[in-house]
This record gives sequence, C-alpha cells and structure tokens, in this order.
Amino acid sequence: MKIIYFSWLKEILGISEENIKPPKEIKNINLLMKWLEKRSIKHKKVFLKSKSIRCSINQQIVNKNSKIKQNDEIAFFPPFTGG
Amino acid sequence: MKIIYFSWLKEILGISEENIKPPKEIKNINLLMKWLEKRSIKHKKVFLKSKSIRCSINQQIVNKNSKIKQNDEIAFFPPFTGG
Amino acid sequence: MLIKKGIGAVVNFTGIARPANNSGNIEHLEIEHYAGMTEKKIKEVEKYALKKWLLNTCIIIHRYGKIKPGENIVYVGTAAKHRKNAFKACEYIIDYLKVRAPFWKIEKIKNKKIFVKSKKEDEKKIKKSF
Amino acid sequence: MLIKKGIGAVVNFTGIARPANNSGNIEHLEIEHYAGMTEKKIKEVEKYALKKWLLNTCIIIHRYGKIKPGENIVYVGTAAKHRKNAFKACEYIIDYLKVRAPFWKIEKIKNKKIFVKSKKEDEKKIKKSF
Repeated sequence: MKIIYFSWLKEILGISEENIKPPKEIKNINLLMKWLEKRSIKHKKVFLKSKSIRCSINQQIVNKNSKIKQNDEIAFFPPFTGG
Repeated sequence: MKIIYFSWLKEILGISEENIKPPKEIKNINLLMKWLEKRSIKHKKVFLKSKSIRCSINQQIVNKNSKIKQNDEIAFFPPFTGG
Repeated sequence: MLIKKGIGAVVNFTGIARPANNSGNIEHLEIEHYAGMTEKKIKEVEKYALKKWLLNTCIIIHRYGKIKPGENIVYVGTAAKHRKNAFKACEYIIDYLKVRAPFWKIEKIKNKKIFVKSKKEDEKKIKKSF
Repeated sequence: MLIKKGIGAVVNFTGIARPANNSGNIEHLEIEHYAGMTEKKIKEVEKYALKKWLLNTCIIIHRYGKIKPGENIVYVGTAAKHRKNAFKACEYIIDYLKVRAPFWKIEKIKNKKIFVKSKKEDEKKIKKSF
C-alpha cells in the first residue's frame, strides 16, 4: 500500500511517500490513520490533526469510512488551495 | 432646437437630424412628439410607434414628461442594443 | 505594474459578431451610436465600476460602424485584488453596455436591414441608471 | 474558427500572484500538486462545463512550482454562443480549481514557509463534486 503526503504533512514527516503493509484488520481510512499515528513521533504529530486532513484513494476523494485494499494508492493532505 | 433620430426612426424619416422651432406651448417631450407627428407622413409613421421610442435631452435619458427648452438637443431612438 | 497595484485577478470579456440568427446568415452588422453621449455613458459606467468593485483597472472598448461575422464588437477588461469583484464588475459593465449605452445594431441579411430588438431580460438586469 | 463555431462571447480569467498578504511581503509562492490526479480533475471539470454551459471551447491552465509575485498562476478561458454561459462556466471552473483540484499553496515570507489555508467561503461555493 502506497501512502502519499502533501503540504504541511509532508513537511512535518520529512517524507513525501512510504510503502506500508498494515494488518488485515485495518479496513478503512480511519483505522489506517490510527495505525499510522503509531509509526513515529512525527506521524503522531501529523495525525493528531486528523480533522484538518483530507484523503484520497486511488486519486478519488473519499471520506474516512471508506474501505481500503492492499494495492491502493492513498494520499493524505490538507484542504486544497489552488487557483 | 435640434432633433436627432437614430436607427429605424432615421431610416423611415430619411434624415438623421433637423432644426425646429416649436411654439411656446410645446413644453415637454410628449407634446413635442405630437407636434412633430404633424410635420409629414413619415413623421406620423414614426411617432405612431411612440411606445417603442426612447428619448434624451442634451444626451441625458429622460421620460416623456420632461420639460424642454429652445436650445435643447433632443434625440429619439429605440431601446439600445449594444454589446 | 501588476505587482505595484496588488492585482490578483483579471477578467476579460470579448463580444463577437455571430454569423447567423433566426432570420438567416448575417452579411455584416452595422452599429450606430450617439457620438458624444456614448463616450459620456462609457465613462460613467467605468467610474461607477472602479469605485463599487474597488477595481485597479478597467478597460472598455466598443466598436461601431460595419462589423463582419467573427469580428470583435466589444471588449471589457477588469482587474481587482479579488476575483469576485473582477467578475462582477466585468459582467455589470457588459450588461450596462447592452441596454444603457446609446448603440443600435442593424443586421444585414440578404440586402435587408434588420433593426435588432433589445432583450427584455437584458433591460431588467440593469434596473436603473446612476 | 470563431465564425464556424458561432461563438458570440469569450471570457478569460487570469489569477495573478499578489505581492503581499497580512503576514508581510511574499518572496514567492510554491504550488504543490498531486501529479496524475490534478490532470484528471481538470479534465473532469472541463468536460462538465462544456456540457452544462454548452461551451464551444474551454481552456484551463494551472501552474505549479515556484511562482513570483506578479506572475500568472491560473488561466481559464471559455467561449460560448451567449455571454451568460461563458461567464458562469468561467467562474465555476475557477471556483472549482480553488477547492476541488489537488493544489496547495505555500507562501515564502522572510524565509518562513506559510501553508495557505483554504477559505470556507470558497469551499461552500462548490458544494459537491460531480
């Protein structure tokens, strides 16, 4: 599973992506965020702000109850600020 | 008093402007239109359509009750269709 | 200049002569105007828009005379700090030019002159003069 | 081409990097984007606008990377038979790019990185994705 980070999430973590293999019980985005939080202090700092974080699965915006699969590309980011 | 005509009014009349000296009792646009109507068959044809005619005095849009003066520049025309 | 004025948004509108209407193919447009009054009206709406929408700049061009299909008739450009103001001002000005500036369109179709009628929907948009 | 397509109205929007915000003078903007998803989202909104507002043409350009004050960030051009549709489509697309396309702005002010926050008013405008 590929995880991509943008904006201040990337800045805090110091990485723009990582490949992970969460256990099978990590079925949706909410659970994945809680699982990722435990990976490091930096991860904890990022995912504590979960209310400010948006998410996509395979480049589709999703809500945090959405199911995830092993080969998904999942991205975490703040609200968009284009234009 | 200078009278200017535009669009289909000019087309029907065959003139774009004329200088006139209406009598003193012709105090406003409505009276002026009735007075102009009598000048020729073409004028009659034009001013019969008075509801479709708009008017300005000295390049200011006015309603037909507006007072007129001897040295005014008065224009008659259909609604604008610019842009 | 953009930097100096703090411009964040530029909106441009161009109106183009269409090749046909319900009566057939248009050979050309003829736009008549009331010289003197036209300039006055355009300056009025420019002044109004600059103030109301806090524009940095506003450019208004309206052609008259003979115009062939595909040619530009009118251009309105607005620049502001924020996009909403630039959009609102640009739309207002073009609506204004349609019904409050002394222009009249004539369409030439098969050697006939068609005096274009104003659209009531357009007149309603600009309720009153200023 | 204008004649062939019967285009009567062209609206262009350009968004420009401003030189300052409340925190001070901006040295430059850094725009991050989600490669792949960005292109997909821009194509989606283009397709939607072409159909909804019967556009003849629609052009959308959004820069990313380093952008200096005064430089263009984004361009949206729409062409339609009638001006209302060209205006509505252009405004919709730029509203969409603000909140539904994966771009993030960072302002560099005195060697500090400021992650620009999204405006709630902008988010409300585009209520749902399509």
